[in-house]
Amino acid sequence: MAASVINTYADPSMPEWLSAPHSTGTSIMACEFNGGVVIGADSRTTTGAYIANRVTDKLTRITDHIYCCRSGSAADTQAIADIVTYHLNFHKMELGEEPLVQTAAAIFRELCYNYRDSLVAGILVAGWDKKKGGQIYSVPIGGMVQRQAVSIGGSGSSYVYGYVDANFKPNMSKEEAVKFVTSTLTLAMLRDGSSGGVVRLGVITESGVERSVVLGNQLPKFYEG
Amino acid sequence: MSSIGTGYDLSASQFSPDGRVFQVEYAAKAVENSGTVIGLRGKDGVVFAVEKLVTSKLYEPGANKRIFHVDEHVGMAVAGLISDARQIVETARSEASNYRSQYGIPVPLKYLNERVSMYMHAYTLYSAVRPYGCSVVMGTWTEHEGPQMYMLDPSGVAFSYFGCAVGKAKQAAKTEIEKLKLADMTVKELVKEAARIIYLVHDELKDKQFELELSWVCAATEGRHELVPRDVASEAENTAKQALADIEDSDDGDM
Amino acid sequence: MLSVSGNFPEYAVPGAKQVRFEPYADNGGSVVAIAGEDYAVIGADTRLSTGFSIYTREQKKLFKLSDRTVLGATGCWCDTLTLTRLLQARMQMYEHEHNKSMSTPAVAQMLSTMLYYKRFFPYYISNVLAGLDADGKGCVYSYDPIGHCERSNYRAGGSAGAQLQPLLDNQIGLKNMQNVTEAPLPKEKALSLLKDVFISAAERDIYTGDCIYILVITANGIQEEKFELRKD
Amino acid sequence: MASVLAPEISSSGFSFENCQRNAFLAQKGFPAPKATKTGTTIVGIIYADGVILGADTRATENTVVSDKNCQKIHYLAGNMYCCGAGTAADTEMTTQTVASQLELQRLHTGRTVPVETAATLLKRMLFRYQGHIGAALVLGGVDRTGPHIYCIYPHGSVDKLPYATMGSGSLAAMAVFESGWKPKMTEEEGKKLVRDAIAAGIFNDLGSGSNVDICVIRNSGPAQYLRTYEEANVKGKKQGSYRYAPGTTAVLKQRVIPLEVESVAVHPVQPMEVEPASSRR
Amino acid sequence: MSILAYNGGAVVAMKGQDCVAIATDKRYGIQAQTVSTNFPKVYQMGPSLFVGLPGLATDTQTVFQRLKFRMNLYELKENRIMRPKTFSAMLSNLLYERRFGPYFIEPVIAGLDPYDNQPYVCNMDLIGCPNEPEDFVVSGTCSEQLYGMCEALWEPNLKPDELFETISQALVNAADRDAISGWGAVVYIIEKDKITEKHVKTRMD
Amino acid sequence: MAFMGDMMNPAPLWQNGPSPGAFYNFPGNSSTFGPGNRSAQDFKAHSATPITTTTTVIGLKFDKGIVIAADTLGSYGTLARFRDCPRVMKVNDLILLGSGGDYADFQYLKDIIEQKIIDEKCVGDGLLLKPRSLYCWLTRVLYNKRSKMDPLWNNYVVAGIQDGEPFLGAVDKLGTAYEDAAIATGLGAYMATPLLREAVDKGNLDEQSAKAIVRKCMEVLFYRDARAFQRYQLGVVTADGVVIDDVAEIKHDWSLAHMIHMK
Repeated sequence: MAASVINTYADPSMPEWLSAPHSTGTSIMACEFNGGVVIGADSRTTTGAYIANRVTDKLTRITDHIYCCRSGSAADTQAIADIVTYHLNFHKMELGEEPLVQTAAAIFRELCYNYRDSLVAGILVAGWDKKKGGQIYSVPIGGMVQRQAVSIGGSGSSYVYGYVDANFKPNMSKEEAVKFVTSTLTLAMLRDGSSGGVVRLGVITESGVERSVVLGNQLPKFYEG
Repeated sequence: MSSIGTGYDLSASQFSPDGRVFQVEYAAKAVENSGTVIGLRGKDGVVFAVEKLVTSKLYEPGANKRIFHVDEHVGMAVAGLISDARQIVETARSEASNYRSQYGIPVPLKYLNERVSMYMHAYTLYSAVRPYGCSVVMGTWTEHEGPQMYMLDPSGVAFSYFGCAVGKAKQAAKTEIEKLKLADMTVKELVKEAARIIYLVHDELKDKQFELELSWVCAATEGRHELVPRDVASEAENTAKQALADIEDSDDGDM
Repeated sequence: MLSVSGNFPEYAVPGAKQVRFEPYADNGGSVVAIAGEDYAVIGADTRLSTGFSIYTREQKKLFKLSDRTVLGATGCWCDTLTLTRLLQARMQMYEHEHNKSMSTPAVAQMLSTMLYYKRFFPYYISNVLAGLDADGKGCVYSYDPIGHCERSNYRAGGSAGAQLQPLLDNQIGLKNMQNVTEAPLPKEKALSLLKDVFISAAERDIYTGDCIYILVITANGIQEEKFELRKD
Repeated sequence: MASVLAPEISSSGFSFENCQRNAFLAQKGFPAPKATKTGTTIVGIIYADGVILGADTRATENTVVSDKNCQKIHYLAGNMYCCGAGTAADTEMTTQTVASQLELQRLHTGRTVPVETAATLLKRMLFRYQGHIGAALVLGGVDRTGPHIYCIYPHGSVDKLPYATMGSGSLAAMAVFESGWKPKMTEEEGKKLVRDAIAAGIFNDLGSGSNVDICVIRNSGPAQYLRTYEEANVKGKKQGSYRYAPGTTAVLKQRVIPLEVESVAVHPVQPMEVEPASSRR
Repeated sequence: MSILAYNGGAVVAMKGQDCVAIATDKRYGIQAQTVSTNFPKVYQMGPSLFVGLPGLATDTQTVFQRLKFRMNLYELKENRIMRPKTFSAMLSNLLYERRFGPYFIEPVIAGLDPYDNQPYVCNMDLIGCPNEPEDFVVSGTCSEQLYGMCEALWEPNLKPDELFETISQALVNAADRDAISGWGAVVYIIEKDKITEKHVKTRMD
Repeated sequence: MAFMGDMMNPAPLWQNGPSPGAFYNFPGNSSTFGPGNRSAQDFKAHSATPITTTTTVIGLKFDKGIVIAADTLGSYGTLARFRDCPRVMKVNDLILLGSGGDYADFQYLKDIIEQKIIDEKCVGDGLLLKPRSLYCWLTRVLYNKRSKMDPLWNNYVVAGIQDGEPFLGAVDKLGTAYEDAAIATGLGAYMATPLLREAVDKGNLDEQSAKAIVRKCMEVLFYRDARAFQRYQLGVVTADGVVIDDVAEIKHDWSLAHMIHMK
């Protein structure tokens, strides 16, 4: 995830963190289980090599049952999330019932596609609705949308695709899914310099969201040679 | 030595009719005039001892050393012309340094020995050069290979030894060394033996003064070639003197 | 338009980042020298910095070349270190060859040659040389990075050179003033003026501050002095 | 009054009339000069009883200090202040604009405006200009939900944190916070920590300098703006005086324009009393 | 090269005891070529209000005219003299409007407040960030030199004639170390009851 | 007025020469020497860019010696690739050397320094290389490399005992060298130096408190440097010799994360 600083110091003698854009290394993940979805993200926001925020919350509420995991420019994704939240609230009032996850994903895609030249946003939309239960939609840079049973995103994700493929099982229990997401994110954070800090989690089921956090010193241990 | 050169000894590149290279043999003679050097290879390291003859009282103590470091882990004791020997030391050092910079590990003594031997041998082939008037003993100790020791002579021949001696009293020293069970002895013990042997073979009548130089490379020094610590060295030296005195006493008694 | 790899490197292929190598650095610092009838004073601040950070607050930028010549050098510090070391070597060689130390004008000329020798990859340094000449009079030489040399009675150089120089023109050169009489500048006046220009420069130049290290060169040798400046 | 010859003052908002000309000049090798930057260290923390904001007071134009004692903690509303780093004019104007919007909002609703509202207004404005308005802000304030610190970046992203730093000295200040901040500090501890953080910026970052300004906004009672909380650096004492004797400067010609002093009537303008400050919440 | 230095020029203003002074050079050039030596960059905007607009000469004149227009409008609407602080707010807004396509000038304002006679000096960057210090303000191509001079010369509570000497020496010596400023200078000393305009002798090279 | 051409692109007033009044720009005159004015084409192209990099090194002087610390991560871009890259090195009993930047360049120079020490031991006169000599030598090596436009992309921190007194100096990839009581390179220059300088200014640092401050700096850097790592080396040089502790692990505290209200 990324914050921006003033991009006016172009002098090479100036340090990188003064001129680097609020760049967006991130590890985010969402995973279906047998009663909903688990979402998770690291908590690091960088400008260059400097960590501007080490306890960021990249899981953003859209409605009570729909959340999004943000990667890309912090400003862009925050703005998009604000707009979608507004849209869905409005939609909910018109409809008189909870919006579908698919609807949320469609609005995200619409925005990301229409402004693809000026936005840098890779978003995972995850939530639960009555029609299809737990669902995850990935809206990567460029503005496409794809439903996935498990999805990862952000710069840290490239290091853990194999791990996800090897360890994902359909219809996991909630505990299994939480453990799986935590482990995957931990592995991504260990390898990606732009990801790190704590793992923030959210479990979305019929009864709503349940947020938790795994602190940096409580993460599962892996080989670190 | 039965013959003199009769004209075939002017060049290292020339054989005599009976198939000898006199220059090389003369070089060996030069070595035999120098103080005795012995090398002992025990079970956990190698010990060098040198009888460094002091030809003038005007020298500072410790001048003209005859034991050299070649690399962290390799020591070299030399007999013969000191200036020639220094050249060999320098060659060995640069070989060791090149090996380390190229392969990133300390040079194996076997390899170093081959390189230095070839170098010395090259000086027995051409008319324009003269062979080195020195013999050198090289030793090391490594975790895996244990102790290793080689002696090189002016012809470029080198052998691996358990114990070796070169110089004035090499015969006497060899005789003493042969009495030892080298493979079972530790360097601690060998230091004493080495000191004793040097004191024993030293000819007090011909060469009045000498300094005993002692060095080792062993497990206790973590494979580094070091001079034997002063306390250990002086203890060994005292024991040696004592032993010598005992022998003289008993000799007197016999008479 | 935002390019993904340009603006958001994390999304580009991981690995080495292309960095352009810049052989020069601006390490800041200012130097002022004033020459009088029988003395010369030279002062430089002691802040060594790069970009927005301070390397050290106590870097002396004056080099005693002999007992009557001092060089003040600011700019690219690595070039300064190299140049001064070469200069000292050349002076030692001169001393051994001629059995006397080099006179200040001779050093000045040699420095000019040495700078010009690197015409196409210059030392990025602002040099000010102060000392006593063969007659025992104070002299100041100033240089551009490639060896143009000029003798004067006062000179400011370095990152705050532009701020320091006009006051020297006015107070020592007595420029733009009517009804003033030229009088030799006493040493005490020169010293206090030097401190004052640095106080002004420290206010406005971010690369000048911490402390001034002053050397006073007279026939009796070189005296040291220090004067604190602001530290922000 | 508006006519073709004397048009009314143009409507509010940015004017881009010079852009084409300036782009042309830039292409001819005359790039647009840089505006005043506040290299700056600005910080904000939450303590037991509210928030404390801090700032240094140096403004720079390249390597020259253009203002030794500028004010970087800007008023937004009675219950919140905002520190600005980046392009000086941008922080000044952005906070002024938002301050007036907040005041209108307060009058409109008759309530203390929540800090979140200010954060949203600022981030919307900055996002709209896509980072071209170079304002990096630390917003601090209290409302009925408690104390808040927001960190707002020029591109319009927002972080909500218990302690935040911005500007070129932000790393130095953050190092102080990371090693010294703890929850529920007293006001004295809080001020000391903020002072230390700003001082770290002042002494270690060349873009920051001069004095420490602090603003304490308590959950109860009015905000306390401590301008020049500590004079961290004073100008050295001059050794000599440089007054000139009259007549030193040569004058070519001289003209005196006498001023007709009309009857001076002083009408002090009373600040509009909209609502007593105590009923702010 | 900076466009601000295309025509050259320098302005400085200082506070004194119950008085302010503002000084400008008179050069107008196109880069290194001097075109005119009678182009002061300081304009009188009110009875005791002056503004200096060093920078790109075309913008100097444009901004002056726009300012005059807005100021006249203000005085017509409000029927009162503009205070220096109001004036600088107006100028600041004028410049910031063109945040993304600025006028290339860095203004200096000096005046006595018509209501309480307090001295006022202010300078701005080219997009209108005001800076109102207690001592002096400088602007133009030799601003660094001016900073050095003023930091050393300025003292609190200078009387009008002392202020004249100080500001003149500051400007003239600073301009001497700048290739594109100088060629004559004008100094205005603004007091409660009079304004003194002095043309100072300088080097003409 | 067709002869005047386009309004925005008027024909040049003066052709075949410098335009009237224009400043002459000689190639390489002093105003074009400054940093940032030189384009890459001025020099032959080179491929010397850092590949596997390490971050901060910290050095702090205390009353009887110096403490140096550096973490053990080798980053490949943003990838935390090698997690065991020790870069605090004992040179001899008087000198401790820390390095940041390109790890390959450090290994190259480390071999050279080690050979120097062996050569010195071979001489066998018992004399040891002194820190100031190594510092000076490094300055020369790095300056010469930079002058060939083929720099060693490193920062070195040299710590040691020079004639009984603690010595701490730093050399960067250009050959810029300086001594100070507190030195930090990389991001540590911005985050660690404020804490270190404060400690130095307070005075009376002993070994224990110096180590504690350096440890605190490592913790702060672990929180705020995206290239930092939780395992680090800490070395101390005093008149008694050089001691490099076993790799230690930072104890980190993330209770802050609970203070961020999650929606």
